[in-house]
Amino acid sequence: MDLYNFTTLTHDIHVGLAKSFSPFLATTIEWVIVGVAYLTFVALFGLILVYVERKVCAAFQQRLGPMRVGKWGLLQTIADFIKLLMKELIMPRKADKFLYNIAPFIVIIASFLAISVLPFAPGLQSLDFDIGVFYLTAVSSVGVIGILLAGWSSNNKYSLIGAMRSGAQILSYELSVSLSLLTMVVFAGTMQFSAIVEGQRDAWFIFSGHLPAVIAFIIFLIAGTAETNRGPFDLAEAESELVAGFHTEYSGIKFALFFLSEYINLFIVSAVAATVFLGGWMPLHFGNFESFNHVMDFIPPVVWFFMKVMGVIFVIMWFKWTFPRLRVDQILTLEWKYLLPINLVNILLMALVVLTKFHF
Amino acid sequence: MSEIREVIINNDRLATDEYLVNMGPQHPSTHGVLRLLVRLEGEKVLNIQPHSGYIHSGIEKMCEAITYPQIIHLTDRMDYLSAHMNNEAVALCVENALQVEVPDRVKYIRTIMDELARLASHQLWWCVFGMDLGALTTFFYGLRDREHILDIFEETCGARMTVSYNTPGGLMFDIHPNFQKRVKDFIKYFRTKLPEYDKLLSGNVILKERTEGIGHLSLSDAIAYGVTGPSGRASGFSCDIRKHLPYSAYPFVKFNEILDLRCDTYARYEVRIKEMYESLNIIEQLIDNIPEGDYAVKMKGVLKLPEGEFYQRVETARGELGVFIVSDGKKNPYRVKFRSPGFSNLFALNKMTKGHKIADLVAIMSTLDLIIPDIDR
Amino acid sequence: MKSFIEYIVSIFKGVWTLLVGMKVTAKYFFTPWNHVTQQYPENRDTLVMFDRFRGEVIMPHTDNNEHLCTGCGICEINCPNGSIEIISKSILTPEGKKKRIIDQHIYHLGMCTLCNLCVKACPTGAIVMGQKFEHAVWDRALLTKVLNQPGSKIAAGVKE
Amino acid sequence: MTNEELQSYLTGRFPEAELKLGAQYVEMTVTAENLHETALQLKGSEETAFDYVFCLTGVDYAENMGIIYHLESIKHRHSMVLKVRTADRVNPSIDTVSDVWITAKYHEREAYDLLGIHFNNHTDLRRLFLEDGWGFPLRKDYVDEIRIVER
Repeated sequence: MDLYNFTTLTHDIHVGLAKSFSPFLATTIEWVIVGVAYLTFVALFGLILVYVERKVCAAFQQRLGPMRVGKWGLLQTIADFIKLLMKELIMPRKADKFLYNIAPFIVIIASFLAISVLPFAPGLQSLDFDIGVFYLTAVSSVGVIGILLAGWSSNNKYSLIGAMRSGAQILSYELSVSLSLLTMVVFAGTMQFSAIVEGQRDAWFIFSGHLPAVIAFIIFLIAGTAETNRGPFDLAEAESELVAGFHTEYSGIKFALFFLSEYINLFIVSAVAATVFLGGWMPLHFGNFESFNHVMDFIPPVVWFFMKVMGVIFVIMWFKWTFPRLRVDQILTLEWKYLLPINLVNILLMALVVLTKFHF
Repeated sequence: MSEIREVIINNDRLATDEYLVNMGPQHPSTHGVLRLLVRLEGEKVLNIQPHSGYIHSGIEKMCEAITYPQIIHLTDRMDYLSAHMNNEAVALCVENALQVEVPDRVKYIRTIMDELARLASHQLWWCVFGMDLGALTTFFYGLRDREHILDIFEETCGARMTVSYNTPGGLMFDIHPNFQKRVKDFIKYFRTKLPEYDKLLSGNVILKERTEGIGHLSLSDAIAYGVTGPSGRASGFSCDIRKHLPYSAYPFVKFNEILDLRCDTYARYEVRIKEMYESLNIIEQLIDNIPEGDYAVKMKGVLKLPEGEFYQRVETARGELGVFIVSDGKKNPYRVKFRSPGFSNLFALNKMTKGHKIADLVAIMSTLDLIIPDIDR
Repeated sequence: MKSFIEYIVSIFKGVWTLLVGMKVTAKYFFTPWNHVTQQYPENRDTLVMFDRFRGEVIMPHTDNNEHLCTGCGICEINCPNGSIEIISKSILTPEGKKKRIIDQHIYHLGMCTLCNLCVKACPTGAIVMGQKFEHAVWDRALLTKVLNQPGSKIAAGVKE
Repeated sequence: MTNEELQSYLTGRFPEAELKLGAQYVEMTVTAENLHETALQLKGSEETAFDYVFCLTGVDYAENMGIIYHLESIKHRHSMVLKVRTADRVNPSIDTVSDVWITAKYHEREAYDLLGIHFNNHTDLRRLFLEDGWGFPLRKDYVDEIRIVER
């Protein structure tokens, strides 16, 4: 297990930098390295996700997906990205210029903030708060401000409707996300992500927490899908109703930022689901199968983490490519009449489980 | 801009919370170039004014300059998904005027083609309906199955959509030797796929929530607005021309007119799904019994209709199509009027959507199954 | 209590219908070899159009550069769009009679709706529908074609 | 009712109208003044109950404009043709029947658009397909030198 621990690596880098430079400079360089690493990761992973999404949806629809650019269309998303970079930035004449320009950055910054607390592997985590879960739910809802601003400043009725829908939707589903995470916090007894992962060394929470954990997981998946504005909850950009919703008037790289942030959010939701419910970077262990467990240990934690994330992403994509979209009032009905009461009961159930020690 | 002013002048002024949105002419849900001037209060639809004519092609005017057999190439392009039925309407109208009786073989083939076209149209409607509701996968499943029908058309008629197959006096060609086998294969194939449609969409709780009780169109309104076809039958309006004024081979087959009394969007959805099963039944009854004979009656080189007025009603995939020919005895018609089903159906939209949400407007419009060239002609 | 049970039942029923739908899409996801995509320019060699497919009007010529067109103009009359123009010329037959034969059979592909009326009306079967469908050209003028090849003549034995 | 029965009934009901039994339908020609009243009676009377207009056609006859209503009764499943001619050809006008049959409202708009027939008392008589000031293309004397190519 310790074979793949990144703590020593990061520690060595820190020590090395501290030796060569003044403490201030060392910290700055560390920041830059971490920032560049995250940027690269996000950009690359966004591109990969777009490609995966296209291939997955093509497979659901009995198609092939992109096949022309590169082998099996592997370079398609890069070509698209270059195209988006080269496109003209068009701004509606009566748009609120400042807000219009700042909106995509707010959305993407919110995504970046949220990504910083995720533990990719032991030691590979930039911010290890003891209130990690709380921090994550707090910053992930900042993105909605960007969406609202984008819809408002575009001076387009479709954008405005999309933004308003998005606001109503994200604000209410924030509740379910938080409550289902809270259920697991009750179970784990900590809000620190690394500690949550450590707590799943013997069994993932979704197994050890049995029924309440499973319910919380399903609710988190549904609410998380809604949080990311993906189908069947893609009301904010419902293309058959609102053309493109809040980003109707955006073009070029600004559109690309919205697009990218959607996929980062998808990653974040899946990563949180993987971390909190599916054991994060912990390998799959079965009680007494020593040899099996040993084999599993040889797969690096990063691979485990990304395998779980991709699994959750696949399920969310599966939702999108199967279901029709909900209507705006139904989306709120689903939240307030179904998810929220179930969630509250579920927390109670989880508290009982924890109190009676009725778990593995 | 002028219309917006008009709304403000004609209707009472817009209240503070109300606003106008132009849906179309370039909007993903209008499937073409239809413009709806929608008056909204928040998400609630208060009033809709349809503006059509963006692809008005003047088919009625063009018909006055061409001969009767040439009309079929224009009717192909009216309601392009029911091209067979449109052509048949013209062909039957001319045949009735000339009192020509076509052989049974022609009648059978025409009916089979009609039902195949109806199936293809309903398949396309199904996939587009799913797409309008946000289920994008239905689009590809529907088109996948439609491809088989289009292949049948292409093999026998030479074209996939603008078939020009029914001509006055019979058919353009005889059926292809492979036709019967292909149709039977298709029926076998599609009978396995149709239940999948039900599993994917019909039973889906989200679809039911989205459609049940939405877009209510009562029977009296359906008759008053002249909403025909599956949309009318979902309101209990027994308007199936195939049943009431049977033409071609419809008198020889047994089939049910699908009626639904729920009057809502889900009823319109289900009527179309059931009609697909019914179409399969009709084809199955006919495909093995195509009688031998000529595929066309020998007509004169120049067709001249006797002086008078001739009307022919057929049931297309969207409803009742009427062809009204006023002839003055020359080789060109004096006046041709097409009573297109989409035209009447469109104007019931305002009645059905009042008080619903924008998303419902899209769903309702989709179940009316509007084809814009059919409205604009 | 009854309504509470209904509430619970409705949740499970709803989720069940969703799962049924997901099963359908999953079935196709895990059988990706059943895809229906045709990769068009790559499959050009194997792409065979149906023999009745109407791609364009052509006038078949024999190896001796002979065609069957008498230049009667019936196709021109039957065309609803005016996409056919017949230019004929008078020649002297070896017997010394004056005879009108086809000079140019001009066909505007850009105006043609491929309705098959000209082919159906042709008394000698001189024009037929071709299966070529790749008609894109850079200049619209290239869509106007002369169907009879230069130097071609009418085949012997065609009834006027 | 069969066509013959319908004809005899209508003859008794509307003595001033001109009735003819065509090949397909009973054709009744009324004067422009009687149109609205006739329409009301055709729809309202229990025996006829023509509640469904399946076609409304405007025709430019050389000397005047004709409007042809194809009516059907859903209750009795019989249909008939109602015809009317306007007095004037250049500025034709006629009473609307859109208050009797709602669907006529839009068919009348189409007739107004393409033939220039003005329907009195119509609540929303705007052009449907063409721009304002286009001209009326289905009139026989319509000329459009740009778009119409004579052969």
